[in-house]
Amino acid sequence: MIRDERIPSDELRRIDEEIRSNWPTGEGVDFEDAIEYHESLPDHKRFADVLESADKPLLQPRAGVPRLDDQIELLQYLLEEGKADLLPTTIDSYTRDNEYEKAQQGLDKARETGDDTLNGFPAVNHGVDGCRKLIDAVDAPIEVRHGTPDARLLAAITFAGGFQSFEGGPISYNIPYTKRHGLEETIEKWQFVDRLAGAYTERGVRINREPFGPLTGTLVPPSIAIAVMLVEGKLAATQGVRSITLGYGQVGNVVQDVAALNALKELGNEYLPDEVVVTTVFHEWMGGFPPDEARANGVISLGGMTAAIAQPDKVITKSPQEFQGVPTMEANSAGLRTTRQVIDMAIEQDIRIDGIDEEQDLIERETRCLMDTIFEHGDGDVVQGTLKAFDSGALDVPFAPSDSAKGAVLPARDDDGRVRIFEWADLDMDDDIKEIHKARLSQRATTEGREQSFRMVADDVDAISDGKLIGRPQSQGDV
Amino acid sequence: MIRDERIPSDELRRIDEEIRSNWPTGEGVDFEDAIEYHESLPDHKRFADVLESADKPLLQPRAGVPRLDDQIELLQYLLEEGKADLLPTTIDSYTRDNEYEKAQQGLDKARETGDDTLNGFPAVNHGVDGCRKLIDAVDAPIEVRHGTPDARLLAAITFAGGFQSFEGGPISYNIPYTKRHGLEETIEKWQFVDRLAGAYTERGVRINREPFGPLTGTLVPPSIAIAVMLVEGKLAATQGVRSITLGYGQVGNVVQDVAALNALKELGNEYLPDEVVVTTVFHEWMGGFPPDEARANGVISLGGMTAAIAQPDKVITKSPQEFQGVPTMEANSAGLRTTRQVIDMAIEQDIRIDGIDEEQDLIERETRCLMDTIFEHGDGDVVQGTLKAFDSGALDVPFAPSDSAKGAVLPARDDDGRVRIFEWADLDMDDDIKEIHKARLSQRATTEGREQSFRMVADDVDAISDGKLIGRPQSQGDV
Amino acid sequence: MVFNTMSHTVVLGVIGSDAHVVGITILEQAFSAAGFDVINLGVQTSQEEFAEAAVDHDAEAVLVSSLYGHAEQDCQGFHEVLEEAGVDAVSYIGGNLAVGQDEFEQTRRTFRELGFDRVFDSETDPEDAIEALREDLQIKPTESERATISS
Amino acid sequence: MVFNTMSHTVVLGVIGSDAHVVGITILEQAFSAAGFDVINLGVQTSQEEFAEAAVDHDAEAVLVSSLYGHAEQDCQGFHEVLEEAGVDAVSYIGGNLAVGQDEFEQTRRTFRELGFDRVFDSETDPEDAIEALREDLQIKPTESERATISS
Repeated sequence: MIRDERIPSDELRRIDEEIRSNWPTGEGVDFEDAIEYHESLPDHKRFADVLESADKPLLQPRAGVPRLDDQIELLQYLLEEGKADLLPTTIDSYTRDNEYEKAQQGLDKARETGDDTLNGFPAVNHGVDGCRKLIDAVDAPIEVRHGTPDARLLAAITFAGGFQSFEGGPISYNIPYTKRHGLEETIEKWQFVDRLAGAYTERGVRINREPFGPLTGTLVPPSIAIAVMLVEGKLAATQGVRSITLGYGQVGNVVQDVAALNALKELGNEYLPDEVVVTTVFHEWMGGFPPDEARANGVISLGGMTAAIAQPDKVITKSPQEFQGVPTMEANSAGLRTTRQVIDMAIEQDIRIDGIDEEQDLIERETRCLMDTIFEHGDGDVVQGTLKAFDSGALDVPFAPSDSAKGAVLPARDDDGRVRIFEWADLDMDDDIKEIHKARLSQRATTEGREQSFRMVADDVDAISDGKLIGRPQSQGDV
Repeated sequence: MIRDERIPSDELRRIDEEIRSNWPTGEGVDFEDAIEYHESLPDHKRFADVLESADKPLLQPRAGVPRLDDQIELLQYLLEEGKADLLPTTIDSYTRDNEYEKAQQGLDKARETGDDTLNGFPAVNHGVDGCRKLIDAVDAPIEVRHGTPDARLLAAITFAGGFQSFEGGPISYNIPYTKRHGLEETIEKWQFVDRLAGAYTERGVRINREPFGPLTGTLVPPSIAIAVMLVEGKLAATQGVRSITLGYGQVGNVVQDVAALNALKELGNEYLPDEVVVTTVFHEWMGGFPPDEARANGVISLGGMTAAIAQPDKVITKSPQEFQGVPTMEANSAGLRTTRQVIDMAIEQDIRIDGIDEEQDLIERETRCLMDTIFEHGDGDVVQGTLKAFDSGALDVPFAPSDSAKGAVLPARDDDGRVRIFEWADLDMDDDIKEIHKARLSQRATTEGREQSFRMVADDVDAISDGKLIGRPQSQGDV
Repeated sequence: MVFNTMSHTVVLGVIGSDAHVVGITILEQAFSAAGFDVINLGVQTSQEEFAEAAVDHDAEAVLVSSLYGHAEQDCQGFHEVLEEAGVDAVSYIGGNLAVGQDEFEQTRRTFRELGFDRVFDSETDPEDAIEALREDLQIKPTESERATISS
Repeated sequence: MVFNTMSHTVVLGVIGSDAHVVGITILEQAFSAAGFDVINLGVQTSQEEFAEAAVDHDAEAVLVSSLYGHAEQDCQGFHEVLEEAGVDAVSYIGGNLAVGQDEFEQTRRTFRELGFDRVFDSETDPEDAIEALREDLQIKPTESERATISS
């Protein structure tokens, strides 16, 4: 029975060897050589150090293309023209599905024709040397971003390749991304990833790990996201990770977003072991964007404003072309610069908004309910607790495609635009908290002159792309 | 001696006839015919009614091109693509200087070659019929915006032409716009404009008047701007104007901007007669813009956020191409839509920021000092008081090109980015208020480890275009 | 909110390897609220799974969602699979059905030719799909239901 | 902040019908702080007004600002006007000196040919102009001033 326990060294080695035999480039991984390579990197490429020592939010975009030279060019552009502080390398979908053969075909085709047939950088196929060329060529820390349920080989190669930050986790890269990967399976596989990061950490190379906070990206109630972050943070810490960046995706209500980021930081420090350095990352709105760059810039700016007030350690920016999918590098840079301008104009201002403490308190109480139910379900073991709590529905994520979560919880905005829970299903929450949500949603229903119903949920899902925060009934709309 | 007294009817008629003989199109003005035309307009083209009955901030861009059909096309575009609520017609520089002959040459050339040799719409040359064609063709209320010290003929023609809103005032269209027009002269000329608007008002056609709030557009301390607004509002009210929109230009500090808009509304209602309907307009940042559309969008969005919190009746939007001068109509629309998205996402949120009441209180106290000194200088007469207070420097506007103001007052931002007064010169302000400013600026000096000096002023003037709110010394800048 | 006397079953799912779940969650809620029995197969559903579920639950309608732009290839041969399994149901498809900038009318034609009875774009309101299904299944709303619709 | 023993007078103004006042306000403050006697003529200053003020105040430098893009036409014949009035002073011009996207080096050449001793773009720091003027007038900073510069 899988538990929250550190993988023994010999077991780590056994899995590592097995994993590396899955694809030829796995042979290029040599741990001692990798430690030496990391030690050779200058201070300003050490991801954890740069992030943890920053005195204001660092900005990071999303970006990945198949060919090495294109990826270098793209990242250099985002650094120079976008003034990014931290850079990403987003991995392609085939690699996320461990389809290295298909990724290879796509990469070969991209090299031959120049067309990008892959939607990201196939780091496994590029191998350790390819990764190091990227790290060498780009003058900033780079994180691996993906969405891979079984990221063991990807981790082995990118860690050896010089990357010092790795996004994802067993819940956050399972529940929102895939239907059929069992949670037990992904937890086991991510224990290896974290254990490998821990092995580097033991040798002084602190690999930063970043659970994916936005989850399904659509109106996720803050306490659910934070509970998942705390679980993944604890699992990583158990395996020896010492630099953990907990994530949270903007819901668009400034008070709730600032409160949630405060709660994330607070609870992260409380629930994770003292030896872990906890940082936070704020994702600009992950839901549907307006099909209009001008209005998209408004959405991005509201994210920048929120970041200026909450001051997370990192902000993942969006581009004005979000609606149409992968942005041009110009649009990607524009998203960075718009965010930067808003943050830099607002961050020195003393903006203290009423009601943040109360909202933070509510979020913390809710999160504690969820953490308590996890511990209870697992008799103190977080892994078993998580598995059983998701199984019973006591822990749930709205709009989860995965069979591992019930996905029966439904959120809706209240009259102030804060995300509340409309359908609780089996989520294990104290009754007095449920009453608070009910009262807030009832207030909205009164304002709108309609019953609380799934229509509110549907209207809220589309609201921001339609230009509003709250999905009010049409009859109440503009003239 | 000119005083704050209503121009008698016969005097109004005499000036009106004299003025209308200045240029051939003046003959086309017939008051009774004009009243009839205004009465024929549908409700949704009645500027004052639309503005005063709105339940959230209405958006208005800036726009003016020389030819009538181009101006119609431009305004229709801004209405349809930009979703503007209210529209402008910006007048060209020759007309502002009463050089109708030169404006005619420019208009003729524009008609012949298609090139825009004028920087706006020469409404006097288009005459009453041209104006009415514009009003008829565009399905929203339209305001005349200009910058004309002697706007008497422009007012006579545009009022008869169907415009129901007219920007400007004797101080706000003198001090920031021209060097040599005496204040006494512009007050006299604007008394006629207001009296003419009052004559329409008496007949049920409420012409909305809008003093130009941003003044010199560069770090104007709120109380100075508000005092000028109150003076111009009072002068207009004396002449019979009953719909007055007081203006304020964003300084970029959210607390100070919200406080200033609150104070403007509060004091406007207090100082102006009860029979006047007072509304407010918020101008997005009027200072230097970043030479980068992405960063400009950040500046615009901060304006939208401020408007969502303060909820003025109207917002004058900027475009991302502000840096390069006159924007394309696409960029102009983009500025509208970015602002709209931010306002619509934020306006339903309950965002109450600490310290707004205190700042508002300070602004109101400062404004009262200035109003008191005006009344004292004029022995109760606002016109004489304004003339003498500007003359003595007891009332002053920073960076004023006009010889009518000393322009000796200098502003600088405090450590929180609020605009304070660094050099008081002869401004008549209570000592305890001066002490507050001094203390706040001293706090900034300490933070920056430098003396209070004009360097702060210079650094602040460039700060927003350089990407920050406060002009910190370079050594404290980013890496 | 019940109407008529007998219940009608619809099978709902996202076809292919598409993992967009929000749309069908909303659809599930909407069809349930409108009185249908909804079998939600979730995301990443194969043609065979649709057919199997339609047979098992004796469904009167198969509602296919696709948002990632590969609907056309995912639906090749789908109606043959349904037919072989003996499914006799109305079939709808909706979502972002083409990657490019094709006119929607052309997209509709393509999917009608593939065998779908109705084709919806991603802007379609759930109520419109419900309305269409009632028409196709000749379900008459009850008085109370009619009141709700007109409100 | 005093340096040397004698004072030096500069005449400052915005030429033509340009009404941009912020730049010269800052310049006035900067030159005053650096110990110069500044005669600020303000905006919309004619060539003749510059010449007259330079003669009246026995100015050693005439500093012309222009930000609205018409500097070249506003400055045609300016140095002839100065000469006729008997002005013997260093002349600088700075600001947005050309409307288009000309290379600044070309703009500099144009204004050098018109007779200006130095030409600055709008990004120039006031300190640089002061530094240049000290060099041209052969003014040596005092010890205390030198300390300030290096700080």
